[in-house]
Amino acid sequence: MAQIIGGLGTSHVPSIGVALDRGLAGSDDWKPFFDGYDYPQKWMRDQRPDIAVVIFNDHGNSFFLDRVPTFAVGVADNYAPVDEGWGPRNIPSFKGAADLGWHFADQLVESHFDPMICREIEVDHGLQVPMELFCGRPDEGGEWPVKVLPIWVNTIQFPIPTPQRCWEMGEVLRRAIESFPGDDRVVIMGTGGLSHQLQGRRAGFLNPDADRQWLDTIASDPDHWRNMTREDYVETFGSEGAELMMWLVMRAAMNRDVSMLHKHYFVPASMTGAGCVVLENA
Amino acid sequence: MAQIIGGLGTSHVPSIGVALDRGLAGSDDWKPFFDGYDYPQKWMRDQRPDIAVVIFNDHGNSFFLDRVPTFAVGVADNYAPVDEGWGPRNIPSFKGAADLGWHFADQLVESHFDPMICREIEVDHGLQVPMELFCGRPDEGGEWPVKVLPIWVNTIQFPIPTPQRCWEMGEVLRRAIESFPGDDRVVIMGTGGLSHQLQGRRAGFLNPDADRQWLDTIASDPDHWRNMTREDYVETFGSEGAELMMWLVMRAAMNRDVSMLHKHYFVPASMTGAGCVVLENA
Amino acid sequence: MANAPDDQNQPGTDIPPTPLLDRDSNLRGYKLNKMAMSLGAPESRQAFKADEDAYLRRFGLDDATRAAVAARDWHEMVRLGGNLFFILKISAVDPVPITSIGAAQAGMSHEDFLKERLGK
Amino acid sequence: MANAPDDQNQPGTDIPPTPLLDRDSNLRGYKLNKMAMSLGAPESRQAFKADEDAYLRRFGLDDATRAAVAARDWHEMVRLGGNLFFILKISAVDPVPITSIGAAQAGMSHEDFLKERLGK
Ligand SMILES: [Fe+3]
Ligand SMILES: [Fe+3]
Repeated sequence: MAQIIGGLGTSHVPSIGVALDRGLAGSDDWKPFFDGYDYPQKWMRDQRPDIAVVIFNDHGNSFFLDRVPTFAVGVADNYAPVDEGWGPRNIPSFKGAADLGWHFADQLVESHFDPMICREIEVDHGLQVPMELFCGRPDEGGEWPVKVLPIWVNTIQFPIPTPQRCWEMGEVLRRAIESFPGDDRVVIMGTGGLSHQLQGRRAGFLNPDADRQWLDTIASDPDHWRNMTREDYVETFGSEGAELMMWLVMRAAMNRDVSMLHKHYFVPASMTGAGCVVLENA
Repeated sequence: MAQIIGGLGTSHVPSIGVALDRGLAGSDDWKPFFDGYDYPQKWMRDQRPDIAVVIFNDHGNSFFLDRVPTFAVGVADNYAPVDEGWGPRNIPSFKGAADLGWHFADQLVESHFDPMICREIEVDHGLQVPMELFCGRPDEGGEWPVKVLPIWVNTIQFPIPTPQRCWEMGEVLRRAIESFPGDDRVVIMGTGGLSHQLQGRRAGFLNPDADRQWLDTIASDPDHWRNMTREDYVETFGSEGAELMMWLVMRAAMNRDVSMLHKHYFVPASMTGAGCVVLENA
Repeated sequence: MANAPDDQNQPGTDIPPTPLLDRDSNLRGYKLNKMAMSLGAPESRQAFKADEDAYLRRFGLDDATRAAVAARDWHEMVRLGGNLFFILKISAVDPVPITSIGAAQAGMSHEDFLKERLGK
Repeated sequence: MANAPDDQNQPGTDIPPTPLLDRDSNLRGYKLNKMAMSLGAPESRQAFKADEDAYLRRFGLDDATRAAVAARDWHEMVRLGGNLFFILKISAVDPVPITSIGAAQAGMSHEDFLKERLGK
């Protein structure tokens, strides 16, 4: 059966992709941010996962407000980067782990989840940026080193799902991976956050203390975060920082006891608290 | 608070709409079928509901296989009849009960359901036909006598939801209606079935015995039907007859004890076992 | 789940007794179903009528599938992954009764199908 | 849930401290957001650039909303129900830093916003 080799958490701020596009990763402004991803990139090279499950939210790029799915699961063979208004980015498309996608969809529905199942869809920076941060950008003409299984969570239009529901989906994800025939090595990427708010008079809100507490305790005390309400997330991390609850899907798919191999924080990346963690089952 | 005044179950076979379009409702072939709807139409006129919640499946008209939602909830102000390939039908659009739709969506997500929320979408015969059967077709230039809250259930692409999950959604629907401010009178229409199969060597499969047992016991012994598997539904009612499980959403929203005021069966309507029930809380 | 046993299997046909729209037939019939779905728009129906083969090629249908559509071979279209709800839109272009399509699925004459399956 | 208290409220502005994309703002800003969403396609961006006002009218935007878009008034667009993820696509047509848009939301000068909110 397939095996979960680790859980990664990361921000997916679009400006990170822009900095990479413009070759600014080594600039004074950005270097301290990108340096924190050297370890996760080495970990990925050493661990050689076959599949990355990426939990993220669309940002009004693949879904419009006419039809908003609470959870969506990708079963496509291929996911092209979506044009977010700036034209196509010069990165390769993502090969889909379609078999695992269908298996997960089956498990979800049987477990009384109600996903939308997507066979033809593009992916925005919510998936692109974590892949670039953890895998590095492929050389011209190259490919990503892993297939992806995208899981979209609506964090934009209310009602957004509860942190508790995100956690429960992570439990099903674990069962799905561990019952998936073959010997694929699977890494789970929870993405989004950390604290930020883009609109309203509180725009520019950052909460570095809460961000640091999140990174310090997501491994050791996930229940603290699991038990918070959606309102708590908005208040603590800002309206867009509430995305952070998507890390719970990843955390719930891991063991109760995990080792935190790496932790990194940087503020502000654009208007956002940013960082990452690398977890392995203890 | 709003009030559930009754639950209706009915087939939604497209040929019923065609028969109405062609003025064949009084023909020898169709009259015995349509006669069974005299009582429900009178019941609707007497009961004067404000809102009809219509549970149905799309038949490859509003959703394609690129993105298949397990459950979808309408929050639109208006739903036009979709062109199913035969051109637009000469029936008025359906006014949406958008407030109740949002309230239900909120309750669903809070109750750990994961609906797609639809604000701009058309409706196929799965909603049109039940409305015509129960309300009669409005006069030229007229309007439907009730607003609608459409609930789409995927019964086409596997994995389809379990009968148990449909039941649970009905329980949330009840809570949503009974906590909805105002004094709207709400009727719930569970639609689909009865036995039919359109494809494969078993095409033309009908099961009048099972259909009659369904109509006889959906009021008195819903647990029998609630406890069946998806496989049981396909085997008993045919691959497309498995739609019948959508009646469970309606039945679960009613009291344990209900009175069956009316029951009607006719076979075959086109290639389908067809009929209806009228239930009130006892 | 697929393929409940069926005493009425016809020899020489390879549609399962109860085909379900699962992962495999989604994959197999995706282009055909997508072409058929497009016929919900009047402009597309016009384009289909004006030059059917060109229309089918635009959706990337292979030779076997184009031939099945051209012949209105409902049995073959389903065997190639078509789902009835989508391919019914092809039947709306030159109307044909759904019972004929059912008979083709069952591998029976229309008359036998009406009598034996629908009791008419 | 909406509108957590905020000590930094600016007088004279009527965007709530923490606007959420709920039923009301979905309704209020639907056409504006739909127009902005369309700018994900290069052809649409061209049409927008070629004749902006005609493009906005095509989406049925009212006078106030067209004026807010024309002025690139990010504060007013959000007040009218625009959601930042959508209206950012307008900012991609004539690029403007997201921090300027943030400053407009907060009702602050760009410099004050960078210093006071982002600590730069
Ligand atoms: Fe995000
Ligand atoms: Fe149906």
